[in-house]
Formats: sequence, structure tokens, C-alpha cells
Amino acid sequence: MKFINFINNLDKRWIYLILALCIIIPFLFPVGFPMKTTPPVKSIYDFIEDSIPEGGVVLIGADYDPSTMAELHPMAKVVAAHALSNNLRVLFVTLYPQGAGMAQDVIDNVLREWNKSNPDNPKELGKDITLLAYVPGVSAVVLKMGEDILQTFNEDGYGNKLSELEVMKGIKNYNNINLMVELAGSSVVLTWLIYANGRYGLKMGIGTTAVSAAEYYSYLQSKQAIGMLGGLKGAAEYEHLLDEKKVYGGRKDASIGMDAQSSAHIFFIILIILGNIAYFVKKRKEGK
Amino acid sequence: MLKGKGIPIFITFLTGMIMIISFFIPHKPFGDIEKISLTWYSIIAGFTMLLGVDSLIGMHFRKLKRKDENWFFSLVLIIGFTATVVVGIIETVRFGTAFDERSYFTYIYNYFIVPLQSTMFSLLAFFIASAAYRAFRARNFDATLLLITAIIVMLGRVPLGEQISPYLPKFTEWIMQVPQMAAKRGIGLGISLGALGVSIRIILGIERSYLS
Amino acid sequence: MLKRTLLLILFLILSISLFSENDSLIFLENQFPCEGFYITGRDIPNDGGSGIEINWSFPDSLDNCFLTVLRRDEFGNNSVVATDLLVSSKQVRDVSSDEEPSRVKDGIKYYYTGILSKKIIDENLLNILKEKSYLKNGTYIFNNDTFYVTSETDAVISKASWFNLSRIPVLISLIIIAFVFLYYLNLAKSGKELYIRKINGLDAVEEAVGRSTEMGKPIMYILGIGYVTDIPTIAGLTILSRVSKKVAEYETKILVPSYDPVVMTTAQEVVKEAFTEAGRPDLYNKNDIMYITQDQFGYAAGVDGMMMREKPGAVFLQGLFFAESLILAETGHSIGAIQISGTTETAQLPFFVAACDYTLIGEEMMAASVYLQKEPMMLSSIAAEDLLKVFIMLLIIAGFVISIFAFGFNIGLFKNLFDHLVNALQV
Amino acid sequence: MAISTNFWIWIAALLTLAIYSFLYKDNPFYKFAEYLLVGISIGYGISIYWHNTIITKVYNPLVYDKNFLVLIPLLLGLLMFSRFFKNVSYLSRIPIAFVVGAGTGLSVPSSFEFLFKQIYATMPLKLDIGSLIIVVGVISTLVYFFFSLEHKGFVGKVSKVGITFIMVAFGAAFGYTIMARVSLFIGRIQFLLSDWLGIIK
Repeated sequence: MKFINFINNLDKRWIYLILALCIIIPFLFPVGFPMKTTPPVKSIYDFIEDSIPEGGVVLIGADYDPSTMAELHPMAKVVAAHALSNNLRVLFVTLYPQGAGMAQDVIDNVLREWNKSNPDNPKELGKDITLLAYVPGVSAVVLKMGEDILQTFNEDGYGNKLSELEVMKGIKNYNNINLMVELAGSSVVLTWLIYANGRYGLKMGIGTTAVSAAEYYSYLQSKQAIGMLGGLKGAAEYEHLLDEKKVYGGRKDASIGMDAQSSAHIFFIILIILGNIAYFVKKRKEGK
Repeated sequence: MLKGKGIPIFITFLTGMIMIISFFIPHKPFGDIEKISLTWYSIIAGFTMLLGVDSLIGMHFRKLKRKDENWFFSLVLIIGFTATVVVGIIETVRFGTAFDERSYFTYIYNYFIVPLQSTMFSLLAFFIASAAYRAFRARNFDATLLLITAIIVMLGRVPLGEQISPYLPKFTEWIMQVPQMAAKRGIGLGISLGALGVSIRIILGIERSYLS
Repeated sequence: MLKRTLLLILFLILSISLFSENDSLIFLENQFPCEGFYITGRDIPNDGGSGIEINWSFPDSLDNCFLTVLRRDEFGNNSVVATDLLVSSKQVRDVSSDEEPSRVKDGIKYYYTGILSKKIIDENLLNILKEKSYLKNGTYIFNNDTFYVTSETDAVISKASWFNLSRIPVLISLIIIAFVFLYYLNLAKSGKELYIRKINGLDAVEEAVGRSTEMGKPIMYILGIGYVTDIPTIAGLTILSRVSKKVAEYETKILVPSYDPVVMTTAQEVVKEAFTEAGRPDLYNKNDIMYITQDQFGYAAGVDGMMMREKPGAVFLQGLFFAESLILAETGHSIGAIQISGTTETAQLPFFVAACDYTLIGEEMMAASVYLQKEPMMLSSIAAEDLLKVFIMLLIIAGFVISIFAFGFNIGLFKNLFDHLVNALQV
Repeated sequence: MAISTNFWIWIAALLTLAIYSFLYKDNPFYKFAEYLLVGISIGYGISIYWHNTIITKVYNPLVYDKNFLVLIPLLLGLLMFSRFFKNVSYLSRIPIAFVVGAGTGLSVPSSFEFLFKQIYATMPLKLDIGSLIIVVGVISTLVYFFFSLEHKGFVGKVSKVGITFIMVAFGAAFGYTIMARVSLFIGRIQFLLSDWLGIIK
């Protein structure tokens, strides 16, 4: 009864405290709630895993900014890490100036984590991975890349001549790229789908925010995209898949975020159930 | 005559009618009227902002002078305000615009305004919890329904829901697309009719409380 | 024979003349077959002028080609309208955009030429083409790339329309609605009694103000983060007028923290007038209606702090609210105030319902000032709104019935009917 | 990684904590952050206003484009100051009347557009149980908003159905939003633990 009374007169601050803990603890001690992978995520993973020969090229479009970073940043990290683990080459491209900072952060992070967990197979900037310099023009850039990537950019995002970089060896245009994964929360995804996929037949996967995911489902159905990562959940599923391979030790941002989300949601539900139990017990007592 | 309500009510009537008519006439000058009136509003609001600043800063000056209980915080407010304006002016002189990346004005934005705003915003995570705790009680049929849909949708959004049943996320989507959408449209239709009612009452001068 | 020779000479002269201007631009004929491709231009209907739309028709084989559109005006100035459009996009509009102010002027003759290419067009080529006063239609080669120049369109003149024909359905319904409103207005004038149903939250206004006065606490009225041009804010101001009249009658204090300075000044007028009407102009204090800041979360922080310190007994949240709605309502709840909220933002209503004692949902809030005043003229507008609701319901039911016949029984007549109905609704 | 040595990160972190202290109770730290935010944001607002309005909407058109039309809102804006002088303070009603007139006038056509869009969206483009539920839901919700009829008898029953729909919608919207709100806090935690304390990499 004491407990019921406590619940009935619960001070909000207990709720605040427990909620904060529910969210903070997964960051310090990742839980790893079980997760089912959905077909759109699995098909991107499988494509990189099985359909690209060693030395193949994955292009990642980083067309997002800090406002959607929470959802899309983990995707960029995990896809890049996966490609490296299969000894593929990774190129980042961005159509917006803010994207360059995002991509550089991903490259730094992934290289550092990779080399820490795989000292016997080190990866290098310029040899295995790089960022193509930002060039204004959006759809014009996408189109030019279909003709000649080296001419479109000239340099990488760090000021090196592309023609001198090992990572660019044998890459002329989209024909030499095995898969493009476009990460964006805006309609720039369509630019890539229409021009790069539509005109040049570039194989594409999409990574987008949970809000925009519904919008792009039709492109999966029409087979214009081979797969899609939707929001934190999509990124977490991918991390889960990569984790089973046990080759990469980087922090699983999306899974942690998802853990925090899940524990918060569970807490909400327990809270509501407790509140109702207390409410009914009290009502019955008062009814007597 | 100016002191009465007649002239202002006529002005409201006239501007209101011009706005409505211009919706149907793309020809100049009517076609641009919406854009122009929004520009005008921002100019008028800009001047009025000085009244606002006068109101706020004046109040805190008075508190400071009277050494009110919270005078120290009023001082913080006034310093924050003055410093931002002064930095804005200095950096405008230095870089041509205060919004330059090297400008300290940008620092104020990035390291004061952004964290304060986003932390205020994130308080919602807590408030939504306490509101849910209090409000989601199965008091009657409707409240129970509210509670159940909330829980279903909440579960359908996280992986846990999929573990419980693969249909849960789909059902969530259905709730959002069908019953949720239906009520939202119904409310929306009511709102647009209500807005029409308010507008017509004001343009015709039936409702004049705003003019005192 | 003579004709052929002449043609050959003409061709040579032309190619030489082209050649002499630029080493790499070569004129060829019929190397890039583009039969069936032609472009047309026309004034954009129903606009305010300064706009021309260019359409083209094309055979499927050109689906994947690029089209660049050039414009020549009657004075011979050339400019580029758009480059590298996908042919399958069918249309482009030559209008002013935010970045580029109006380039098309009304009343001037324009001629458009299209350039078809398989690859995206070279910047240098574009500059060369821009310099030319006239381009013969046919196929050219530049740096080994072939491209095809269409023949020029007829002269196109842009003009402004005096009436937007696509908005006729709106005009018709506006006229109908105006009649409905006027009809009820007349009814009210002739003295017919009009009814308004009970609105839950509003009967509590008196109680909230009264209880707050008993406890010796002020009232707080929050108008949200809208501007005076937003209808919910205006509705909030009209409710403020009625509430502050009660406040004056109870001789208590009303605090109105504002987000927009124009809203603040208007609120000052409203409260002052309400106090005067209630016969207590002496109680009015301009400083109680104060400005906070025009920053969504700065405003929320300021109002929250004010609530914690002034501890109002009743909090009204009436106007336009976004994410800050729950921040304010939860703080209001935690100080134990009676809260009456109302907004038209459907996304925020669930939070108000959860955190406040009473919530006016959407239209209820718009009708609140009528409910609080209950003047016949005001009531008439509510009755008119209700009649319109009946119209809308009938329309929706009719649409549903027609669709049953159209899709369920597959009757062509109803399919047409349904299409007409749907088209009429697309504004 | 270790704790940040960047002065600005520290400021942002301490201000973040000051705001969170409000969850415990109102206290001087929160007050400090609150007053500072209000003060800075209003200063920032004025600067933006100067940049966006005075320069781009008044000065430039007046000086470069010789667009004297902007003198009208300028005058209307100045009339707002009449409230500083008791004997002409009624003049401030003129700009208010203009602004309210413009707002209501603009809302009439846009309400229509909204109305048409909502009705259009309710038209069942395909025939299934979902469309039927939508039609029933929209109509019963509208009945709930009948003001000139007493809600009893048939109307009362239908409006009850309307309330049910409204409640389901509110529950769903509430549940749907929780994730986004929790994400906001996750974002701040990431900032505190990673950028500031460096506890997590």
C-alpha cells in the first residue's frame, strides 16, 4: 500500500531522474537490444558483402548537415567501415558545403577505429578512402561525374590532385563505381536517383531520416534503389549486421541511440502502467 | 473623428478586401500584394521591436534601480543584451557583416544561443514523460483509447515493437495514415471554417475588441 | 544538278563561315536525327506577367538527351534560359526566380531555340552560341560532340492576366459563403434567436479568474509565438479581451508576456480597453503586458521563469503554439495553476489535452470570443460556419457514393463524374 | 579522450547543465541561464532585424531602387511610437488596423485553399475499408464542431464518434512524438559526454 501511495503522489523529479538514467546508461554501458534486420537494410549490406569484388568502389554521398547528423552520421560510418572491411575503396562526395565537414569527420573516425582494431590490415587516406572536393552545381556535378569524375573535381577534399591518388586508380566515371549510397534528409536524393541512376545506371542505395523514409519507399518498389536505411533504426540494423562479422571495433552510435530510445520507451510504458494500477487501486479503496 | 474606431475599422475593411481581391488578380500591382504586405509587416514589426526592447529593458532597469530581489539577474540580462549588440556592431565594422564565420557574433550564436535553445527544447523529453504519466489514466472509454493508441504507436516506433509482433510497426503506420489522418482532417476543416469566421467578423467590423 | 551545286556551295560557305569563327564548331546536316522534336513557347496563363513557358514534344528515342534552351529578344540580345534539362521533363519556365530578378519583360517579342545533345553541354560552346545572332537549325559538331539546334519558335510575348481563371471554383464558393454569412447576419438583425452549444473550457474562465483572485494570485495570459497576421493569435486576442474584462471585475492582475512586439502593443490596447469597459481603467498597468524575446525557446525560458516566480493562479494559453507548448503547460501545471489552453496547431493539441485542465480544440478556440460575448451578430457567423459544414459533409458523402459506382461497379459515367469533382477541388 | 580544454565548449556545457537544473527546481543557475538567453536573444534579434529589415528592406530599396513605397510602412511603424504621447496615442491604432486587416484578408483565400485541399484529400481515390473509415472519421469529427446544434440525439451520438476519433488521433500523435523528443535529449547527452567530458569516444 505504501508503494501505491508513493506512486500516486509521485514527485515528477523521480520520473525525470529515472528517464535521464535510462538514456545515459546505454551510452556508458551499451546494452544491445535484440534487433531484426529488415530487407531494405539487408539488401545494401548483402550487395557490399557479396556482389562487389575486392578493390571495387563504393561512393557515399554525404549531403546532410548538423541538423540531421544524429541519424545520418552513424550510417556514413558504418557503411564506410563495412566497405573497408571487404577491402573496397570508399569515395565520399558532397553536393553541399556543410557536407564536407561531415564527411571528413566520418573518414577520420572510421580510419582511426579501423586501424586500431586491424593493425595488420591498415587503411590509408588517399589509398583506400577519400573525399572528393566540394564543387558547386548540384545536379550539374552529378551529371559531370557520369562523364569524368577526375575532371569534375580535380582535387580531393584535402587539396591533393586526384590523378595522383592511388584510390582513384582506374576510376573514370560511374561505370567504375559498384555502388553509391546517398545519405540525405532532403530531396537531393532524387537528384541522384534521376540523373546518376536514371541516366547512367549507377546502382544506388538510400540512407535517410525516419521522417523522409516513407517518401522513398516507392523507389525501392520500382527497383531504382537497391535498398534503404531509414533513420536511427536503419543505421542500427546495419551496425548489427556488421557487428556479426566482428571486424570493426568502432562505437555503434545508432545502436546506442536506439538502446536509449528503447529503454526510454519501455520506461514510458512501465510508468503509464504503474500510474494506472495505482489509479485503480486508489479508486477501489475510495469506492469502498 | 480620428479618435473613434471608425477610421481604424475602415482601414481594416479596406486592407482586408484588397487582400482578398488580389488573390484572384495576378496582374500588377495586385499580384505582388501578399509579398509586399509581408515586407511591410516586418518593417512595422521592426519599429515596434524598439517598443518591445523598451518594455523589457525598461522593466529590468527599474528592477536594478530598486535593487529588487532578482536585481543581479536583471543585470545579467542587460549585460547579455548590450554585449550582443555591441559585438554585433563591432564585427559589422570589422567584417562588413556580423554573420561572418570569424566574427565573435557567430561564437555568441554557436556557444550561447544554440546550446541554451537546444537544451530548453530537450526539456520536452522530460515534460512529455510527466505529462504522459499524469494524463494517461484509463478514466473512461475515450481516455483508455487515447492511452492504448499512444502505447501501440510508441512500441511500433522502436525495434522492441517488432520483436513483440512484426505487425506492430505496420499497424502503427495504419493508425497514423487512417484514423489519425481522418481526425486531423476533420479538425483542419473546422479550423479553416473557423478562420473564415474570424476573418469575416473582423473585416466586417463585427468583432472589434482588438482595436479597443 | 544546279540546285545541288548551289546547295553544296551554300553548305561550304556556311561551314567555312562557322569554321572561321571557331575552329571546332562544324555544321553538319542530318547526322543526329531529331525528327519529331520541336519546341513551342507561350505566355504562362493566369500569372502576373514576366513569365513564358517553353514546351517540347519529342520521340521516345530522345528520352535520355539533354536540352539547353536559348532566348533571343527582339533587339537581338541572347541569353541562356536553362541548360542540360532532361528531354523527358517536357517543359521549362522562363520566369524570374529569387536569385535572378525578372528577365522576361512583358510586351517584348522573344524567340526560343533548343539545343539537343547527348552529353551535357560544354561551357565554352554555350558562350560561342550566345554570341551568335542567329543559329540555323541542324546538326553541329563541337570538340567531337554532336548536338542539334532546333528551329526558332515563333515570337512569344508575355503578358499579365487580369483574372486567374484557375481560381474560379474558389471565387464561386467565396460568393456562396458570402451569401450564407450575409443571410445569417440578416437573420440575426431581424431578431431571430441563435443558439450556441456549450464549450467546456469557457465556462471555467470565470471560475479560474475567481479562484485565482481568492488566492491573491495574478492571472497569466500567454498568446504563443504567432504574429498579429495569424488568425489564431487574433482569436487569442479576442479571448484576451473577454478574460481581462473579468479580471478587471475581480480587481486582480493580468500578466501577458509576449513574443512579438506588435502582438504586445495590440494586447496592451486590448487589455486597456477591456479595463475601461469594466469601469476600472485605474487598474490597468502597461508594464504587466511585457515583451520577452522573439526567440522560441528564449520565450519559453522567460515565461517559465516568470511562472515560477509570479505563481499565477490561472494560466491561459491561447494562440499559436509550437514545440514550446508542453514546456509552458507542464511548468504551469507544476505550480498548480488552473490551465485553459487552445490552439489550432493539431500537432500541439495532444500535449495541451494531456497537461491542461481544459483545452479548446481548433475551431472551438476560434468560436470562443463569440461564446463569451453571445451577441446576435457574432452568433450569426457561427451558424453560417455550421451550414458550410453541412455542405462539406454532403460533398464528401457524394464523392464517396460516386466512387463506389465508379470503382466498385466500374461505371464509366461515374468515373467521369468523379474525375470532374476531383479536378474542381484541385486549386 | 579526455575532458575538453576548449573554453567555449565549457561555456556551452555549463549553460546546458544550468538549464537542466530547472528540472529539480527553480534556482539561481537556471535564472542566470534564463536571463542570459533572453538578453542575448533579444540582442541577436535586434541585430538580425537591423540586417534583414532596415538594410535590405528599407535602406536599399529607398537609396538604390528609389522605391518610395517603403515610406508607407515606415510611417506606419513610426505611428506606433505615438503611444509614448498620451494625447496622440490613439494614432497607434492605425498600424494595428492595417496589420490586422492584412492578416485577416490574407487568411480568407488561404483558408479556402486549405479547405479545398482537405476535401480533395478525403475523396476516396481507391475503394477500401481505409477510405470508408476516413470518410466516417472526417464527418463525425466535423459534427463534433457543430456549434449551433445541441449535441444530443443523433447529432450527439455522431459527435461522440468524432470525439473517439480525436482521442485516437491525439494518442497516436503523442506516442509518435516521444521518439523525436527523446532524440533531443540524446543529442545533448552526446554533447556533454563526448564533446565536453570525453567519456565516450
